[in-house]
Amino acid sequence: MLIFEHSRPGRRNRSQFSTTTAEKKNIPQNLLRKSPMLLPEASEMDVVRHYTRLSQKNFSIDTEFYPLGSCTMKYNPRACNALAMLPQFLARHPLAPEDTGQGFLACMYELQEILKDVTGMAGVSLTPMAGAQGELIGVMMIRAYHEARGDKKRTEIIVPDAAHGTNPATAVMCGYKVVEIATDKEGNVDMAALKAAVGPQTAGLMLTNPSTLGVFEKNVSEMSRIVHDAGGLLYYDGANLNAVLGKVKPGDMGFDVIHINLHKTFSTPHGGGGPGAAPVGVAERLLPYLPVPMVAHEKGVYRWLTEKDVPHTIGRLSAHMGNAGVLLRAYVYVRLLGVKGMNRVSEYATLNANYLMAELSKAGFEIAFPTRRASHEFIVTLKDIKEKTGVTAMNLAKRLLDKGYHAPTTYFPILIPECLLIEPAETESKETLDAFTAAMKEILVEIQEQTEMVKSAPHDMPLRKLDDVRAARELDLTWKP
Amino acid sequence: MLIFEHSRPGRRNRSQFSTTTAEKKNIPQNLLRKSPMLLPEASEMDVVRHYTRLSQKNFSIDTEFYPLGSCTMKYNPRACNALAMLPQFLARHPLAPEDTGQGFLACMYELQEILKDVTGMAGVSLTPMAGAQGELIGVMMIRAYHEARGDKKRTEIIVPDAAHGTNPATAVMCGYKVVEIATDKEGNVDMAALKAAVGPQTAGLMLTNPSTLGVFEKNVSEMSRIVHDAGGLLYYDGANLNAVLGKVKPGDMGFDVIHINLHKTFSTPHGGGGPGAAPVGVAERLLPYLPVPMVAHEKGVYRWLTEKDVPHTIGRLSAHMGNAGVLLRAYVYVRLLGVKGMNRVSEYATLNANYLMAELSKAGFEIAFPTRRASHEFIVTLKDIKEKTGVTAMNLAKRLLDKGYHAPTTYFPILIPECLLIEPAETESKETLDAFTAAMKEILVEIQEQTEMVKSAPHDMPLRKLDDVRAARELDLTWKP
Amino acid sequence: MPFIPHTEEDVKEMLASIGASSIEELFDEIPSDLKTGALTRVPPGMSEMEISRLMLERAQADGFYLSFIGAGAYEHHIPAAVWQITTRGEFYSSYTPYQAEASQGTLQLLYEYQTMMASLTGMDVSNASLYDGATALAEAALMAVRQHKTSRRILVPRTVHPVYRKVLSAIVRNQDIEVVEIPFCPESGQVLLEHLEPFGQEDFAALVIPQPNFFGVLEQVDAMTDWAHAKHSSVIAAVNPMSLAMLVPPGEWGAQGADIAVGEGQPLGIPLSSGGPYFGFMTCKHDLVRQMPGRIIGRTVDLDNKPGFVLTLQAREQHIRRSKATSNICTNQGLMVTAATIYMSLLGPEGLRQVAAQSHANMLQLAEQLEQLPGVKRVYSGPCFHEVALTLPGPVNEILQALKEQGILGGLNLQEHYPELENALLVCTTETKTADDLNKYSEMLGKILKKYG
Amino acid sequence: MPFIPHTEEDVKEMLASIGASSIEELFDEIPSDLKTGALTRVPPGMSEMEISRLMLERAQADGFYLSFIGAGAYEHHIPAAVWQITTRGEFYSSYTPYQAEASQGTLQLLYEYQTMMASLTGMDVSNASLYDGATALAEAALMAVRQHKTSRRILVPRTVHPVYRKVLSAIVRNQDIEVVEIPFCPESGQVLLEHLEPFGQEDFAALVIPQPNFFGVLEQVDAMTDWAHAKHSSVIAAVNPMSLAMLVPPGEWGAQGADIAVGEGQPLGIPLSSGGPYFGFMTCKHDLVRQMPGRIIGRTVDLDNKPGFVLTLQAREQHIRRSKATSNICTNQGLMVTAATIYMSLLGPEGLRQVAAQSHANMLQLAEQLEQLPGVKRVYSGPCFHEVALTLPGPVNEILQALKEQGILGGLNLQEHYPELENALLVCTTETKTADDLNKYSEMLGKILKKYG
Repeated sequence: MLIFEHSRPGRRNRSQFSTTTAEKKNIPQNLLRKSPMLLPEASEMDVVRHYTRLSQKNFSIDTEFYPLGSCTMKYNPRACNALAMLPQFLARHPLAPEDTGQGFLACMYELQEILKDVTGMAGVSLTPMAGAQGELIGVMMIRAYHEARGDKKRTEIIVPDAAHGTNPATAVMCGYKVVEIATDKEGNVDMAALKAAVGPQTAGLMLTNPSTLGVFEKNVSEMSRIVHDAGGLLYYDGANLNAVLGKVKPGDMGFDVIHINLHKTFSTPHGGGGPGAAPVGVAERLLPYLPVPMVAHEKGVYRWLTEKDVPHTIGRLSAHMGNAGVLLRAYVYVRLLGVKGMNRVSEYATLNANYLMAELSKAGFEIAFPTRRASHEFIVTLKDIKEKTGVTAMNLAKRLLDKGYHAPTTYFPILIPECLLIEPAETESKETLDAFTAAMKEILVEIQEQTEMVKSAPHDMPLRKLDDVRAARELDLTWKP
Repeated sequence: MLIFEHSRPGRRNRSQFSTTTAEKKNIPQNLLRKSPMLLPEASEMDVVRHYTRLSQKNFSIDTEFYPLGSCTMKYNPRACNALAMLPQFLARHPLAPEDTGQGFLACMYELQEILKDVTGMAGVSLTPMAGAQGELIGVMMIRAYHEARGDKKRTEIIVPDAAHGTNPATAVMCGYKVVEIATDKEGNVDMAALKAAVGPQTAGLMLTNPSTLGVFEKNVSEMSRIVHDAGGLLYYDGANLNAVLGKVKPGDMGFDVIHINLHKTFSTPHGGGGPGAAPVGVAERLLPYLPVPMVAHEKGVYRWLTEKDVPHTIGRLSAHMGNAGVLLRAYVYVRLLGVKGMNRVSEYATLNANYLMAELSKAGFEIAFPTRRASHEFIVTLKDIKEKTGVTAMNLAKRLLDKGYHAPTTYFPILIPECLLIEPAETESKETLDAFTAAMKEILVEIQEQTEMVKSAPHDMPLRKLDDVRAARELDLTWKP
Repeated sequence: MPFIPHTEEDVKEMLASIGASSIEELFDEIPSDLKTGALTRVPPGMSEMEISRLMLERAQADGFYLSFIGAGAYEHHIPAAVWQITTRGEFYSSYTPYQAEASQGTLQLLYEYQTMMASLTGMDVSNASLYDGATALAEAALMAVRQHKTSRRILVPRTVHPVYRKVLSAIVRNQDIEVVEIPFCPESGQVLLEHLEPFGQEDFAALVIPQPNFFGVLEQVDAMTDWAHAKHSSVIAAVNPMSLAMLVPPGEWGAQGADIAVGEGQPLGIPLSSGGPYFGFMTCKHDLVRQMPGRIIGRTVDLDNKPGFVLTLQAREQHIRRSKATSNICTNQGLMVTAATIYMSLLGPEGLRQVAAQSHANMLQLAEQLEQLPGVKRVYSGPCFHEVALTLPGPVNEILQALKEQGILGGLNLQEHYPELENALLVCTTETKTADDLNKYSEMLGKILKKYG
Repeated sequence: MPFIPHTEEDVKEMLASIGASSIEELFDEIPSDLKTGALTRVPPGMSEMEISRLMLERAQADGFYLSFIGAGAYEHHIPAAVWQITTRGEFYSSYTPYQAEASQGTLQLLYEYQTMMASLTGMDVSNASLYDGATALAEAALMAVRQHKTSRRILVPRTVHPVYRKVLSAIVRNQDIEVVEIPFCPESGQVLLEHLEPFGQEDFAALVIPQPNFFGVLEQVDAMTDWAHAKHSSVIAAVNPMSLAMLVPPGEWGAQGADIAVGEGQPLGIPLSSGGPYFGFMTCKHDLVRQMPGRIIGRTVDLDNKPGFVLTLQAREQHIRRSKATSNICTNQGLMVTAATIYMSLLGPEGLRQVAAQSHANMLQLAEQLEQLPGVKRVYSGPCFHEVALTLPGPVNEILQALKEQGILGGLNLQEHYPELENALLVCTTETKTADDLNKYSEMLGKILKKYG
């Protein structure tokens, strides 16, 4: 039932209504709205009941295990939420004077410093509002760098074929041509392909390390040398930073620019698909181009850095300073973890991934890169199973829902057929991993013994499999009364 | 799965642990605990996940219609919760000086005044922590009154047979003998029985009006005369105040003392069974006996009234001043409703009850008192149905759960066989009442066509019918590892 | 109409179904002379926006203080998860779990709570909570009297919380139960056997033993328990549950253990909130379970033999037994117990031990610092948990006032309850106090006391 | 270990299964010269208690003010239910609803949101949100350029929010899109046709029309829309959604309506929070839907023909189309949209109308009061919604400083963005301001201005 179906003309939620009548009005008649608004007329209780019930139809970290590869679905500490929502923080206007926000600015400044330290970068701007915007800003800085040097021939960005789709999409948004390079059978970037692709036209290379294949690019230092020697810059996609937090600094691997998905590594909530936050960090040579605002600390006072302080900045990429409330949550999280906690994140994320990989392998699942260590994630391929039974990765994913587990990431990275990208994250216990393995084993048996049942999963969810094709063909994007 | 089953020895939830070690200790060895504590060793996420999932196994006002007679399950406004939990209110120590709590005390004082007004009483104390404690305090004041007058022969409290079980239990706790009087076939107290019961031994009469039979005691003024003439006092059980809020003041009906269930009429949350709050109000002659503390307002300053101010007080009935946070919620509620809202509560509660009674009657259900107006609740009896089909009120109640409705109150009041006491409350919409009626009709058909299915309900809940008898016989009250 | 969903059309249709011409007509059975006139002291309604602002302003006016007041209500850190989960609608707005199949969330949680409290106190069984610590003590006294066939006397040391004693007296007074006060040792702040002996000549139903007592001092619980048991009486332990992470639980006192343990559950995750809602807990030995008031949850099975939870032993309760019930109580403090159960789960045994240990250590540290101030000394020699009584060199109220002006609530003036204790202050520290806080207190007090030097 | 559940025994068993001797060994594929040394600027971990106190102290230091600042972020009352429901774990901690069967809560809510926003703006379809208002404007510009085959010029009046214009330029710059600034009438504060004409000689992809504009002034949207359409260009409306409860929606501007509407969703239930997270909304005409960036939810059926919701038109998105995607965006601001949807449901059409009307009336009232002060006058003659630009008789920053000392944030100094506007202040009132607030402001300003009299 939609909220609109709880609506009745003339129903009023009076406690939200003014107790006085607005008496003044001075707007030309032709500018006044005459048409109705299709908003529900419902009682407060009906609204509360409707959305409380709706919420119960969601899987979430607070209710289920979510082994979604590349998404780092870890526990979102409740303290981060509570403290970011202290009334004074919520009430503060973004344009309020700096001296009325020293508490808030102190948190932002310290977060900048901490992120510089863990990434090994010279500067950080907290502005980007999501991973994809972090990428956009990162590549914009690469472009600004080349342009500032009058180096206008650099028109290409190199991207491995295993990369997130955002990498090529971002490069194009920045006006670059995308050159994809292949992956070798061990899951590393093909070095010959890289060498062949690099040249004076190369603006930069975008790399995720550990890669989306769940393995560490061992040749990263050599890659860095090759690209830098050709005059290009190195972009670090921080999607998998959780795997190496405190272990390796992207700056030490030779990267010039990085974005950090706070909603992954720093455990800010995914919120059903946002808001995220993705600060960018840069090496020395890109410092002049960082987006404003940033926070400075001078003589005990925190203040915004603006275009006046950073004259070569690529500018502003949000109306204010990005997703401040998300940044506050990340700040609380890093302070809770502290310096030792940084390391533990990657250690236990890696332990969980390698353990689950070992257990699933023993259970009979095919691991995509069996000779490699898993990073914080790894890939299972159902290529063989599909050939023999017709059961796809998506079928298995849907069957997992029936068993109370969110599905792993399916069909990404696209170069591994029928793949499941599995990332347990460090906050899950051995018992949960064991129970998940048991469920996977059950499905393996079901695939043999009840093939059609598995193919038509899910069966125990509020709805059965939904018709995506019809959704795209017969577009129904808004409710009509 | 119990929380203890998520526990593993040595698992630690470090963010809740001190970062320093307590170094001093000075307690004799023989007083130090050596035995382990059976508390879970679980991660924060496991705890959050466990209790979030548990919560989803509850029915609640925020998710279901709850037509529980005599319980007044109305919507609990979320603003009441938010404002009672403002950080300063939560942090305030009960023994903090009065001048650090003027904001809080102002709310308490105003609540006292408002309750005096709506009950027509001369004084109110907010102390009682639940309806049953309100009753206890009320009867204690009656006793104190008679004792102060040296009137020691009054040893009996009169209670109608339809009364809540707390009434007789309370009278006994106060050292009284209970005299039950009968109800006539129209649902009124049998006046002859009352007259016969009243005498010089009568300390008082406890009455709920409208009664638990869902009808207004028309003869209340005469009852008042009879009891008062005999030297007894009149106690008003405020359980059903919602039915007459703003319409009739208990003081005007002649009552000397009243308790008000704030968790009913004033919509503080039931919380899975408490905390409640039940301020007591008294007529002039009982003022000296009100329990302390109360709040006074003198020269712009709020202060506590203590034993010094109220020397004849029956004393203190809680360690501080009762359920302050519940009182704050009720305060916010009455301010939201305001003077007009008081009246509307009883009007729409009564409208909903009479409408639902009419609809269920049309649907074929037998109404216990068909010639009477419903108050805010009414009784359906399944006596006939049981005789014909064996289906009981409890069977129907359980079957309603399957259909997404909480069951009405069953088997109370006990004098109506196979009864359902139904109270829709004013916050439910006509659509919800119509949907409930439709569900009741469906069950009526099911009773005829699928009798055994109805008898073995519920079928669609997380568990089937639970074995109460085994629970009481093979007591299992704590988990053992 | 706030919270009322009816449209004009709804009202019309509903009245038509009823066969009434107006809502007012539905009240036609109420004699017209009883109808209320105008309400004169209820203000007009406010919007949520307006009341929010008013409440925010009042909360702001009340402000925050650095508080060292304890005396039965204690400031502990409450993990953010506790109340975010507790106030979920499914817990917050649900009713008493009479319909077990629709209430397994609350019922299972209460069963877990009972398990935790029984273990914490070292007893066999627990109820699902009572109103607060003070009324729990009174209920325990009634319970002991029901159990003891011959005596209606209860021995209560003066070291028990003074307000608890008042509440106890107020409640049992009407049942002809005699509360006998036991004195204590003015040096150690404890009840010694010599104080008990004179009262043991006559039969008594129970002895109440506070641990720690109102002065924060630890009683000699083993000796007291054995003494009472030797007299064939029950022992009622009145304990701070947080202290039990550190102290021998009542179930292990003396040779046989206490019979009933009660106390204030507030330290387990409940905010101070000007005094409530808190919750009282009660645990007891197995053979007393049918005398226990309040709700009790039991584990059982459903028709498919799957485990589940129900309210049990309801035959003790007022809605079944009416005038023969064990008590008139018909609620527990469900939502508070929800919070406490989540709190105990989040802290676990080690977390609770740390809170207790840090609270205790802070008390020792602060006492040490304050005792270095001229004229400040401990009132009692007995060992303390996290509260300590101190004698000051001047009038307590005046000194507290001066501290308050510095943002410090320095403690409770003991003379309010013990007239003989002149210039005595009860000071509490929990784990929330940092070294800086303790220093701030001792420095400020030092400055203030100069005046009395 | 905060948030890590592993016991020592777990670790041993897990390593044994893996066949590794230590956790460190699992990092053996990382060249040792890359391993990080000590982190020097990450402080030691804090307990939740410690960080809670630190954050509380910082929040207290920041305090509360009576604020009249608007300029793109607006203080409205947010019903308590909004965030109590939004922060339920099932919304707060869920992922993007790729697994539709396990995400019907979020998906249905987003479908409801799309319906509300399309109706509010008078357009056909809506996406599920973008980052914020500024980036939504930039995405709309890119969309218009994709649609318009021949021109890469976008006309943007200077009355559009200055920071939005900066963001727009920063984003489109690298795609060879030209942003052309349109001047405005210094008397009325509006863009008049005479300002547009000179820029209409050459082809352009779209004209951006703000409503209300940055000065709070209402633009002549019908004429502007028709003018742009006559030039075969798109119209991008940049609107305050709250104002649409009062103003003609973009879908009805001129003869054909705007083609795309975007704006900042913050006024719909999102706290100010120092600037974020907010959300950008975007709605458009049906024929543009496949050009629209961001997530879109569609209604469909399941195998049993029961209605349900899925992410649809994913063929536009980067995870499918990679370098050929309509945008690189792969998130929306899901949680903010959750709040906004609940907000709009709680207020309903009448509630939203009241908020808008009261905000507007307060602005008129305040302007009237302030204009009575010597030297204070409106900068522009055009009609306003809930913001107004005023000229003061002295330097704005100095006056704002004086107001701040009285607890009032008086508005935004317009000269920061418009150098020609000396001594001009942008003042905003929403429904949160009472008559007392307005009086306080005008009285205080009156006192302060005496100095400049």
